Amino acid sequence: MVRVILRRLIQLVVTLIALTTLVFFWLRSLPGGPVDALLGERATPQTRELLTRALGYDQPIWTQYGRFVKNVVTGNFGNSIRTGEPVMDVISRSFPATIELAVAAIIIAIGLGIPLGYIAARYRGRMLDNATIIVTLIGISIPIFFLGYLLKDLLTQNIHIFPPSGRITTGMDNTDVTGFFVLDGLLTREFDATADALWHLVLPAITLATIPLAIIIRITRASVLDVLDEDYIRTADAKGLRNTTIRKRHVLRNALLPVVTTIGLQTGALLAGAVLTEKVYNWGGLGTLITDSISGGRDYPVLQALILLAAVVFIVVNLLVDLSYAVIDPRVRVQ
Amino acid sequence: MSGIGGISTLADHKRRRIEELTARTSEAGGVSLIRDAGRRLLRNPTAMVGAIIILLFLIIAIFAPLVAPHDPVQRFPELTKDLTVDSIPGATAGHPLGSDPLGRDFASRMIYGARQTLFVGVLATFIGLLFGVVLGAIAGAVGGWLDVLIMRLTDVMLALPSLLLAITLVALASRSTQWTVIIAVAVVNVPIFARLLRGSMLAQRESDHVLAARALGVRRRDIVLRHMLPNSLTAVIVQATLTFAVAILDAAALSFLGLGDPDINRAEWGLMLGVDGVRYFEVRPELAYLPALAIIFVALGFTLLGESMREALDPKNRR
Amino acid sequence: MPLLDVRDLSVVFQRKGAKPFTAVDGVNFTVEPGQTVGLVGESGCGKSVTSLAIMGLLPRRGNKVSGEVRFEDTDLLKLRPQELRDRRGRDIGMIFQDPLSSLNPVLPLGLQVAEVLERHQGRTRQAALREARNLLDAVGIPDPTRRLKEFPHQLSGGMRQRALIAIALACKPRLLIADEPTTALDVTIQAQILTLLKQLVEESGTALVMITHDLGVVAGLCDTVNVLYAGKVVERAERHDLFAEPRHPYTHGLLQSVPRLDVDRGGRLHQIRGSVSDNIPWPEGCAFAPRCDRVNDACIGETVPLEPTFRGGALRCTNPVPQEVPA
Amino acid sequence: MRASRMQAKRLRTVITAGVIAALTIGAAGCADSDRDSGGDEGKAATGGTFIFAGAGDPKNFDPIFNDDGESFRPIRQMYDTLIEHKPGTAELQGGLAESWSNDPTGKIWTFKLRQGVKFHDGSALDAAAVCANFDRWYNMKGDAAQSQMIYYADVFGGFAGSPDAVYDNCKAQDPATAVVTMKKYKGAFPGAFALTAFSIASPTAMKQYDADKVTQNGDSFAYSAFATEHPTGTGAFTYGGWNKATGEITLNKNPDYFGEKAKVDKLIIKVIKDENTRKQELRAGTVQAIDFPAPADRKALAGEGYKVLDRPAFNILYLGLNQKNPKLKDLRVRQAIAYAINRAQLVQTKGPGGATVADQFMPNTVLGYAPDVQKYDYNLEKAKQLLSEAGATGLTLNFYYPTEVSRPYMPNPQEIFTVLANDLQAAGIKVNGVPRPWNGGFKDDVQQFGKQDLHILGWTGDYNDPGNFVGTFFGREKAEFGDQAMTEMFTAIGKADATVDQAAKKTAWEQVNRDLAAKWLPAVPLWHAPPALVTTKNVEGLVPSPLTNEEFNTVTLTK
Repeated sequence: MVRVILRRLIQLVVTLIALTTLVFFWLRSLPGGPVDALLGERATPQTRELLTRALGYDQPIWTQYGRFVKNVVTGNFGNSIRTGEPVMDVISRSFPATIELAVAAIIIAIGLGIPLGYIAARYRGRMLDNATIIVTLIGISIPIFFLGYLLKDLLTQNIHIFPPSGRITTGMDNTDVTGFFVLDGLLTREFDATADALWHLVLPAITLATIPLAIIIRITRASVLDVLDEDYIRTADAKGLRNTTIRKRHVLRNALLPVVTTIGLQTGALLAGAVLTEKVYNWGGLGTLITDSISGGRDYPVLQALILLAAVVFIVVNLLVDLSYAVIDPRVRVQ
Repeated sequence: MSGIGGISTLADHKRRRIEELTARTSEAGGVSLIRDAGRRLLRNPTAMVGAIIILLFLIIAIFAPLVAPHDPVQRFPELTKDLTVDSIPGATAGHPLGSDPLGRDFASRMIYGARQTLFVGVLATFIGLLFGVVLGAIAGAVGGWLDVLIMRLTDVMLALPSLLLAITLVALASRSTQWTVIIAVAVVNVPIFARLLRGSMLAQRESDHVLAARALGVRRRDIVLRHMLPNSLTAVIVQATLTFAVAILDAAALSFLGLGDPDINRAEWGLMLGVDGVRYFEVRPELAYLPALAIIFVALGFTLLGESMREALDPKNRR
Repeated sequence: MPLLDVRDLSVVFQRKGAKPFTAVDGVNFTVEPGQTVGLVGESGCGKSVTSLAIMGLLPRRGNKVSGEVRFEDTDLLKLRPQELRDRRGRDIGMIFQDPLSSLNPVLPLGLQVAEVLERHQGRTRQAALREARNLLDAVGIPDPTRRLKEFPHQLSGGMRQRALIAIALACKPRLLIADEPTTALDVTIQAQILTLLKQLVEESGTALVMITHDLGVVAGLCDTVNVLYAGKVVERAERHDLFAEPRHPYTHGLLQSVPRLDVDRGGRLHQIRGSVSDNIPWPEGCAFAPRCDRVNDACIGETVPLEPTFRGGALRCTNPVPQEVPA
Repeated sequence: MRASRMQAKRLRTVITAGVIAALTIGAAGCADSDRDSGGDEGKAATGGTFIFAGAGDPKNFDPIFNDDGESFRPIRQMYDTLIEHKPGTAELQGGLAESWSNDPTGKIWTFKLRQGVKFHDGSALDAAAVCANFDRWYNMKGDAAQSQMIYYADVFGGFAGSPDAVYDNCKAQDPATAVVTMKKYKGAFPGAFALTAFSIASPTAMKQYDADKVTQNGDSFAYSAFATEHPTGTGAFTYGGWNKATGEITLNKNPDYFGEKAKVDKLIIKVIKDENTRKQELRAGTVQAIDFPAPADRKALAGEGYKVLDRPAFNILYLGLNQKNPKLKDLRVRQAIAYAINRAQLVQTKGPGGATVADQFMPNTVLGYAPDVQKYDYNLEKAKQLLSEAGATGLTLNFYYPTEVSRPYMPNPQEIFTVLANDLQAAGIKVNGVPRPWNGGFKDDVQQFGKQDLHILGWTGDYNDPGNFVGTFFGREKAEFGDQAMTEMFTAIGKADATVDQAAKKTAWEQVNRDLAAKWLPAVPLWHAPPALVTTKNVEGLVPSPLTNEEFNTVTLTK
């Protein structure tokens, strides 16, 4: 395992170097850019010059690249163009929001997906099974931003059950410890804050969970069906084991292998889904940050950092999946 | 384990899934499989439902000018007459679905929408397929360092979640046009197709009829073109069917993020839903509901067909 | 009275879309305590299905099982699933063809053996594992204590089959059904496994139903042999009689097709025309007729009954292979 | 609605119960709550918390380093300017200066300061403090800092040492009298003294948190502690904090404000970028007022009993005609375009509620507005005729329009473009639409390089002066309109801007507007669109400002 981890780390470094360079030069080649973004309609040509000089865009590209690399190495990605604060602050602020959302979604997706998938498989070909399949197919075919939009309109406008947006009620003035509002509430014993945060979490989490849920259901179902025709299940039957034992020990355990992989893949997809969900629910996370950094004024410093972050997250998730895989599948473990 | 030290094992898992799918759909290869796969498809109701939906969609798309009552971009005085930014006239004589936010005939736009959506979906899929297949074929047929290189490339691409990659590409494009969107969505699929084709070509390489052909001293080029490619393509076709659905959904998502096709004259369902549909949801919900339903149906159609094709081609299900 | 008494057992597959197919068609045979009985036939003759039917392992849906399977005095087919579970693995053990796929890849060997003991003897995990160790030892797996923690893919084919045997015999069942236990193994290993089986059943006085297509196996092991063809028993005889004087043309053909060192060396090896899958143009009558070189009009038309032979065997043929007149 | 919110509350308590249960496990080591008295939703006639939903993040809170409305909104509440605008108008009235006067040359400005005004840090506002501000701006060091002083550069021409710098010096005659001397007269004054960017900040605080420290980092700038954590002015509200995670800027009532003290105890400015979400939060009752409602929602909200407050239109949307294109150099072609556009219909179908057709480049509230300019009412025939006269039939034009942006004067550029293009096509002009992201190339291509033939753009006025409109657009050579010396136009505008006498100034500008419409036509004015505010029923005393700088000290929350 150590070797695997090491290899991942090396990969990580290589990817990052490649990406940074690529992104840096690409962004510099685009029209508009920081100068344009920093100046409002009122900028005079003189100000433009000042700014170009101030940002060192008058210097040769290689000097700029050198400076950029020097900063990045020291963990400094510059300041956001939109808000002027250090990129690292912006990101470390948005990160917990997205994680909170993603975790909630994954919990829903796994918590419902595996049981439902298993049940569907057990009642293969019956009404229940077919129903599940149709629903999951629709779940995959619906544009989730629209789903979110409908949920929001229905449950926050027509019937005011849930809050329309954000992570916590305005003016709640909760104490920020970790940036995970639910957690913070518990740590600081501000239980109303926790409840409120959970409350805001419901709709976005459901929206974000839709696709992974549908996929996990389908995979679980398929793989349970595969396992059920396996010889070792027949053996287990021949042993006269109790049904429950067979299901828990023999069927589920094996059926989960492909599901774990899928979950891994889906966590990746969650990042993408988050972009849409967060826009719908004005959720101050990475997703919003990405959209804002693009449409809200080509905030290249932030974009650069985000692209790198995406790569890092993704590779880390891989690692976790591999580890979890090794835990449940002995065949991988020994290799 | 990630073959030749891949960029990420999730990519590997994706890859593994793709390759095992390939193995299933193409190992037995050969006409016989395809024939009785076809037979099984015809017996499979879900497949038929999918096929019917797609057929309907194609008909509307192709014959849009005949079906549609009006030109989709023309503004009609009778509609603009009582059109304001906060009220959009509904059904009137000659305009069964009433107006869109610019006084154009909504019905016609829905119908032409099929055409544009087909256009986007097909191109995005096809471009992805084309590059994917070429890369995959080279990797699979030539092998060696070229193979390694291409596979590393696809690894990197698989490392980013698809929509995220598309968003980034659009953001990094110097100008935004319909093509930016199409290409962004297409690029996402290149690695998948490449993997797919390569995988199945490798499977082919070991398969009996190829070995036989080689034993008979058939030229390598002919083996690749006559024997390996045709059989491998079945897998690719299945994937393409599924990709189409994803493509139109991604296009819609981009429009919603304001990164889609900027020309709102173009009647494309994703665009109509992502821009007008959302903006005028409270003024006239149909502007959102109809395109959304259309998208869901078409996506559903392609998914249904694709999934059942995959199942049908899966030798495990042969009896 | 017999330990196992199978009376006109029939299994009909009813898959939707396809027409019903009778895999097992009125099979009768008995197994005395401690006796070893063989079920022999080409693949597809229904021998495996028979064994699964006896164990009640055929999926409920799509299969119609009729007849009686008397184990001691209870008809297994009449038992409720739960009661059947209580007997499986305790009274009847079973060994399967492919040892790799028949063992759960993600569970350590120890647990897979122990769970039977926990289930039927209500032992604790520790106790069960201790016993499991002894069992593995008994079936000749070296260094059993280590093996307990290992996984199937870490064992050789032979080891796995031994492990399966250990599982099947864990609760000292009175009947053991072995379905082609050696087919998946190398010839060298086959012999070891067979001797092991033989030795074990003799020690524990367990009755054994040996299902195989390999007459060699039968010759080495079985007291009585049932030859199956197209879901029917076509000939039953003591091992010696069967090998000395096969009566049914099919049996005869099978024996002929076994390469033999002693007789007609250099001569061509006899083979039976066609294959089982040849479907039968007539509804009634002998299913082997199309391939039979002794076929006559009587074979076709009405059903051929299974008639007892004077040597205590049974035969289903209108025109059997003649036997030398006893001198 | 109430009922359902009760319901929500109940459900919440259920969850809380669950959470507390879950807590018994993990509540061992805990950080302590450092919050003041939780989320109080005071609904008294006075006091309570007023939550206002803005549309974007502010950059920082140092007035001089900002140029956008979202940053100015909180700054407005914390600072004051020497001269202010009468609430709800663009007319001037005393601010920190009770009165002001200028000599006939318009170069020397004398401000009589209000007595006993204190900054939030307790230091006194006197002539010295005022001059300290003027000098600080003029002597600002470093490209980084200077490049962020957009308004200063625009109004005061330049910094210490620059030849075209307008500012000369500031003298504190006595503690109550500040005299600012300019090198030359500028029409911008006195209006420009009311710009939020030129708010007066506490010199002591600025020194303490070295306000001038703007450092370049990567592709942007880092601002001083003064700008980010310790903004110190004289305003009706004091800085309470900016929670970036939730996008909440908290301001507290300033009990010893010299003017009308704030009625509410607390003002929260909540950043909600999506217009649809702002509306939904308003409905949910979690905010009491929202800025820039989607034009499409106005009617619905009004119908539901919310107060839709229209700001008097103080902006302009125009269709730019780039004379770099020889065809467009021909006045007849430009006029043809003007005739071809059905502005009445544009305003009716796509104009935000209250929008009006524009026939010149400034709203009628601004000095120098000429009622009798040439109007160019929709006339397709005339358009075609003019085109053929000019021999410009079958003309093809590149029409640049922005994407990824929404401005008060331009809520939905794509739709506006589509409508205009449609009209031009009808007149036989082929339009080749070129979409460009607002910050991803549009401003560069249009204002820097003038790549376009046509484009749409607009402007919101900063203060009541024609120079701030017409001057900014057409006062000098700009790539936007074809980079060439339109000498006649420039000189005319220059002269009008330099006129000190108000009456003469008025006539001069009126003539400029007539000529702009009839002779020069560098662009076609399209509409004035009043940006709206929406509040809940119980919000009283919020006066919409044409300059979109409302002050919230007058706001009360009734039951």
